[in-house]
Amino acid sequence: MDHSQLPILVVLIPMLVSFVIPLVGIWNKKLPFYMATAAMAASLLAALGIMNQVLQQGPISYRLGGWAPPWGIEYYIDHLNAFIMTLVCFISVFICIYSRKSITQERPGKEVHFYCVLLLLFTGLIGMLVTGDMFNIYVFLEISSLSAYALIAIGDEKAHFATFKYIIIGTIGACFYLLGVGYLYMATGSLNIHDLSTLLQPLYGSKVIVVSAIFFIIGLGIKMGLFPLHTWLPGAYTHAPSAVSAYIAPLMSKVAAYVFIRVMFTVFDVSFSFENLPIMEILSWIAAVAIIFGSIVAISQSDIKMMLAYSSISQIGYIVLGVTMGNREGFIGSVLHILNHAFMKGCLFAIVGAIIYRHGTRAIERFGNLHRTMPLTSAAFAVAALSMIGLPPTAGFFSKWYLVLGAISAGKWVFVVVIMISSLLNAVYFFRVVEHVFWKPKSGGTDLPIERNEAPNSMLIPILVLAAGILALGFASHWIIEMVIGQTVPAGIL
Amino acid sequence: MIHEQESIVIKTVARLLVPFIQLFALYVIMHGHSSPGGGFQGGVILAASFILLSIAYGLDEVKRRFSIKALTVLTSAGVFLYAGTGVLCLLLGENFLDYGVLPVVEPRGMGMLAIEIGVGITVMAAMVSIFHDLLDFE
Amino acid sequence: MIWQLDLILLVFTVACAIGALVIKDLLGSVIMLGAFSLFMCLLWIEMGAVDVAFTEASVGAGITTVFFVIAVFKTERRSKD
Amino acid sequence: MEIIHSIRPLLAILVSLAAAILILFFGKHRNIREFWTLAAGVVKFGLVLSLLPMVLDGKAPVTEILTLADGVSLKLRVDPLGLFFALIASSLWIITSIYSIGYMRGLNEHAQTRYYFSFALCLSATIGVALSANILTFFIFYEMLTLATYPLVIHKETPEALRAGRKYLAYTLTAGVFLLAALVATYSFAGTLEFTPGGILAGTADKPTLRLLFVVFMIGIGVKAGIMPLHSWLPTAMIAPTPVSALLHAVAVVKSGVFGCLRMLWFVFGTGLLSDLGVWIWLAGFAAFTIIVGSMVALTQDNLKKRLAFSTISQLSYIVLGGALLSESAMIGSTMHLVNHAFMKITLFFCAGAIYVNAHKTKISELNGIGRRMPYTMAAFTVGAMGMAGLPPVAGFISKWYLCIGALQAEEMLFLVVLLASSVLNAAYFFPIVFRAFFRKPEPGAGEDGLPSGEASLFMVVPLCISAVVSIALFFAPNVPLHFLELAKTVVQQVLQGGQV
Amino acid sequence: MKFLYLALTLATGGLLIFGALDMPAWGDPNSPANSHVSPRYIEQSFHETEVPNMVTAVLADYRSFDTLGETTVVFTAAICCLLLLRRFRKESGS
Amino acid sequence: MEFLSGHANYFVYIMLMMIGLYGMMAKKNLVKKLVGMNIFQWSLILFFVSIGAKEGGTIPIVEGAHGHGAEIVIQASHYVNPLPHVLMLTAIVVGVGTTGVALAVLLNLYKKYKTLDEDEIIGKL
Repeated sequence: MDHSQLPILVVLIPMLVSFVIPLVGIWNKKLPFYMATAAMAASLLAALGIMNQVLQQGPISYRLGGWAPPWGIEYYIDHLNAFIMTLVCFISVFICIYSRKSITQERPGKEVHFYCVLLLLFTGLIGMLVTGDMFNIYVFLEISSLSAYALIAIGDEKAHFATFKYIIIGTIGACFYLLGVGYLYMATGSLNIHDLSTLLQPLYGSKVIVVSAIFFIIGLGIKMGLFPLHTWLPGAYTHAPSAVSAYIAPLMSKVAAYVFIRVMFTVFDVSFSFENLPIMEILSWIAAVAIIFGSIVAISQSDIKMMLAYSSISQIGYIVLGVTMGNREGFIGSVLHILNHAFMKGCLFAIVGAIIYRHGTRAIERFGNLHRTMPLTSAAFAVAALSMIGLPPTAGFFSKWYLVLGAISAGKWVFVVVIMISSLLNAVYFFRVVEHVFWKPKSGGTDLPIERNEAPNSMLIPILVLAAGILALGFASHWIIEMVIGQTVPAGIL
Repeated sequence: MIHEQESIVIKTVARLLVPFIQLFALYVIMHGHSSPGGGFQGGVILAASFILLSIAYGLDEVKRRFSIKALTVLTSAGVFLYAGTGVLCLLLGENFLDYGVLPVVEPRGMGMLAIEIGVGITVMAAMVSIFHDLLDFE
Repeated sequence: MIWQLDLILLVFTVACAIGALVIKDLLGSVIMLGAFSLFMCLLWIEMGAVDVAFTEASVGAGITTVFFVIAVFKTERRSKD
Repeated sequence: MEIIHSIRPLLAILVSLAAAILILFFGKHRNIREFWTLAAGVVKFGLVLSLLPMVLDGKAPVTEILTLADGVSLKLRVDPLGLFFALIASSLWIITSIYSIGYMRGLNEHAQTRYYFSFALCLSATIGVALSANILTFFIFYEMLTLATYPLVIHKETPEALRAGRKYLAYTLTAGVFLLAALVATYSFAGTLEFTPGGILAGTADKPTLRLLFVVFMIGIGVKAGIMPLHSWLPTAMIAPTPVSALLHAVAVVKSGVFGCLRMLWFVFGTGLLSDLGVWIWLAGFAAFTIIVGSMVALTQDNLKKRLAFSTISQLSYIVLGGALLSESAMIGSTMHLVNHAFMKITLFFCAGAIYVNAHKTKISELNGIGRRMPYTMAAFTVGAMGMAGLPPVAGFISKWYLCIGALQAEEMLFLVVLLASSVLNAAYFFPIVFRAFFRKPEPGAGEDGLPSGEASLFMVVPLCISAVVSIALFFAPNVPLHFLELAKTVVQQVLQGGQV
Repeated sequence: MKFLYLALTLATGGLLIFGALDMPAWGDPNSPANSHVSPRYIEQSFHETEVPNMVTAVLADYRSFDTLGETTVVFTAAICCLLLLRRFRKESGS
Repeated sequence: MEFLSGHANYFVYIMLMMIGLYGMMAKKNLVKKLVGMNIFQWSLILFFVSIGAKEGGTIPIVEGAHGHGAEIVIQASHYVNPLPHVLMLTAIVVGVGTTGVALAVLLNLYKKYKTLDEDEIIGKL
């Protein structure tokens, strides 16, 4: 196959396979899992090919239907989306492998359609990443949202209500995004991201543009789960099936964060985002509040999934804080944190899923003796928890390093303090769990059985791969920054 | 909710109407090029005809003629026809969905027709399927 | 474009929207939503968006209303607000 | 200094990491497991020792592992100060390992594999701390040390131990966060994090900012060094098994703290900048306060380990004080006290552990007459106590001598008074123990007399005798065993010359 | 609580009206939206695609990938409803 | 006044959007919430179609096209802008998809809690 067709293949393969899965599912219930994994793996290969091409030749443009950009839809891939796309594909493959046993146990009989919808979710995420067209992002946003709604709704007994809440809030978010697109279209007449960025230059004084920027921020803020707009997130992450939590938590908010970065730094340029309005200033304060809020609420949770969900809210705050600091270090920290957090949260939710699979509990108090029954899983948990706290040499340390560096370069000492406090709070709630997992004294009957009962290999291996990834990313972080992330920094940011 | 209707009038009228509705739907799909309409609208109208049948004759009757499996197959087949047209363009050496290379007369028009039919099939099957699912849920 | 017609349609659309939210009977509310959708559809025809209007008539006023009606029949008609 | 590339510093760290993995692997066979502990200790000591000639020749072996950020890499470099600390840690590890075997077997402790595993990790991190070439590498190993020590602190897994562990983590992790902030700020001011004799921060920012930075640094590093308002985790952590306390207090954790303190004072800020900013007096003041108050609190403690803990707090501040006084002799004294205190304190802790294993006594008031039953142990204890009080012929005298001369050189009579007063206090809280042990009769009643019939196992007695002997040897020939005095003088010259350039 | 919602609604409304102040007048043929990309669709689509209905031309050709996405949305909705509503034999058995 | 008449459609869409948004957030009945959601989405569509409207423009279908295509000269100002229509076709379909999934969730909720009132459901959680 010609290399120039890679950008479409990365979306097309999972899409086509997802169309076929219901047909195959009629006569074979086992095959869909393999098809889904294969499709994601193929996407991963394509994404790696794209990555390679981008690294060697710079950004790629692909014209769908052969029409020139402002008229037709264009796929535009530069370092930023190539990077996040590879990340999404990588995590997807492993979580997909992971999901098989878990979903068979939790929702027997629904595997066929589960994999179809999972693949559609994947398609939606990748579609949002590759495209260079504002409206196309909306379409794929809706594909991913719809499939996420369905996947969350098949969770535990409270999942339906959480999903309904998510549908209502998520629709508001998507509509606000579309409203922002509409305002931009009204002011410029174009939908193509790069066309827009040139057309918008003389228009920054217009109220229409200002309002559209605000709607983008609100809409994408909802989709990301940024602090005052996060209300859907804890319920959705907590009550979804464990495989779905492990898929959605690391990826969906990251892709929304990518769109946010794309809109604020490519569509609008840096001068608008930072100088015309105090938007970024306000956002960075919101992010700071989110960081503290998420951590504090996480401390008071007794359900581990709820705790991780609130921790996600605080970590989203990190990402937003980094990009809104307006300097190179902060931006790098943000993008690096997208990568690191995807690994950490994927690993943590996968571990929780494995615990639920074996012991059927997610109450932190009942984790006593876990290190005896599931030693490898517990070790992976320790690694991920250390990384969340930000201790070296795990990956989490390095994103924090760059974020602090960014805050210092921006002269914002308050944010240095915020990041410091938050890592302490992280330590508080993660060590609470670690203590239960490794050392809690026996307290009469509520502990788990002592005999070794590790999760099945198909779940354990993805967990270990992600945990190893956390360590490897720590050591490779400078290399990654030099190779890729350094190139993603928008031109206006010094 | 929907049981077999007692009224012979409704049954007869429905049976009379359905072919015309379906014919119109097909017209809408095929004539989307030169008049308002297209795959979506036609597909939805086609779905409406089956929904009318369900309302008049009861869900079970329709299911007997139009099984769930068939609906699944059609839902997939429609999108597959759409994407398949695009892939065909890929295989013929052009970009995805670039109909110019299709080996037929008026390639662009024909390509569009193919995808409109695909859209129509999917929309019809999907709507009927959602309708059945909602109705069947107990 | 006739502004009197335009105005009447706009007023009716808003009235239907408010009605759909205010009516306590859910079936009535859902039917009102269908009516809202039809007025929308007329508005769009008037703006020259025939395709959108066609789709709205079939999808919005048709299928969506059918879905809603099924849901209301399957659940309950009463509503407290 | 001539830089030569060498993989030996890295190997010195990896040896105990590898041992940790092997220990985990052979967890079921205790002889093999403990063999690995000892073997790694010996190999590590050999590796560190092999670096000594190079450093004495004025060469600096460097291992650059990988780049962590622009201009900062995971890098090890052996300079005299680092080697000094590495020598202490690696030599004491061997002794502690032997002692642990006796202690753990004597008490039949649970989870011994985890214990040895964490122990090996701890040592790996300590050597890393010693040999780091820049603050980031230092920080990484410093945090690793925190985590590796945590399982040791809560070894008993009782609610009390868990609470102590939580307190330990709360203090050290908070400190870590401060240190991280300070380190990032340093990076953004100076653009480098390399430890350089004479400092890297001079002239990079205005004075108030640098003063603030100094305070943040000292909070970050001062927790482990046990400087007074930040010390309270240390007595709490006494809940840990005694070899761990010995390790915590004499070798790894607190020494990393003071070692880090010296690093930051001399190699990041530099003597010139410190006297420019005038901040050294703050630190010296805190240290003096800690010396006096720590000794006074020690007087009131009845629990032997608690008394030793407060003694540690007070003694560590000698080192900090010497580092902060910035005069040549004070700096030599401070460096020498690193090693002297290590050997003396570990002797004392070993004795406390031996008493606990053999007699199950933890209170000082119960020790009447124990010296007659355990003469070697208590003799060693006496040696340690004399050293603490700064009496010849034990090594403590040398460092105190240099410190006093340094205080004179710096013309700070107040600190001289503090040092002398502290010696008196030290004598006041140690000698009653010796007195009780040898000259009081065991209290009557309670069955027999509650005292053991003889010494603890050889695994415990031999190490504590060795360390006591070394403490004395360091007095007579501070240069002979491992060239400690020579190294200390090199360090100080380097720092002072670097400061002048 | 209702007060909060009302305030949020009014705030959104205020924002929208604020944006509307700078909008081009309704039906203005020279507004940016009507003069940048769309003229090419209107003027060229018939020549380029031989389809008289411009909406179809844009829908099915220029922006056909959007339409594929949209069809995928319908497909997704169908499968999602299936996943949520349909009972499967195994599940009822257990 | 001229401004008002020129922007009347925009104000109506703003009003509808506020109605929909309020319904979505403040109504306690879940069906009502979905009704609000639909009003919200359709008001957005109204906004988009309004962008494309053109004074004096006709529906975007080429007149007299059959048979002799190539000679026809088409003036952009004669036809309304087709692009928003295309986008909104997509949006309508997305809307019906969302509604379908939402109703599916709603039926599941009713089955479990036997009520559609948000507060009662929260009380029963």
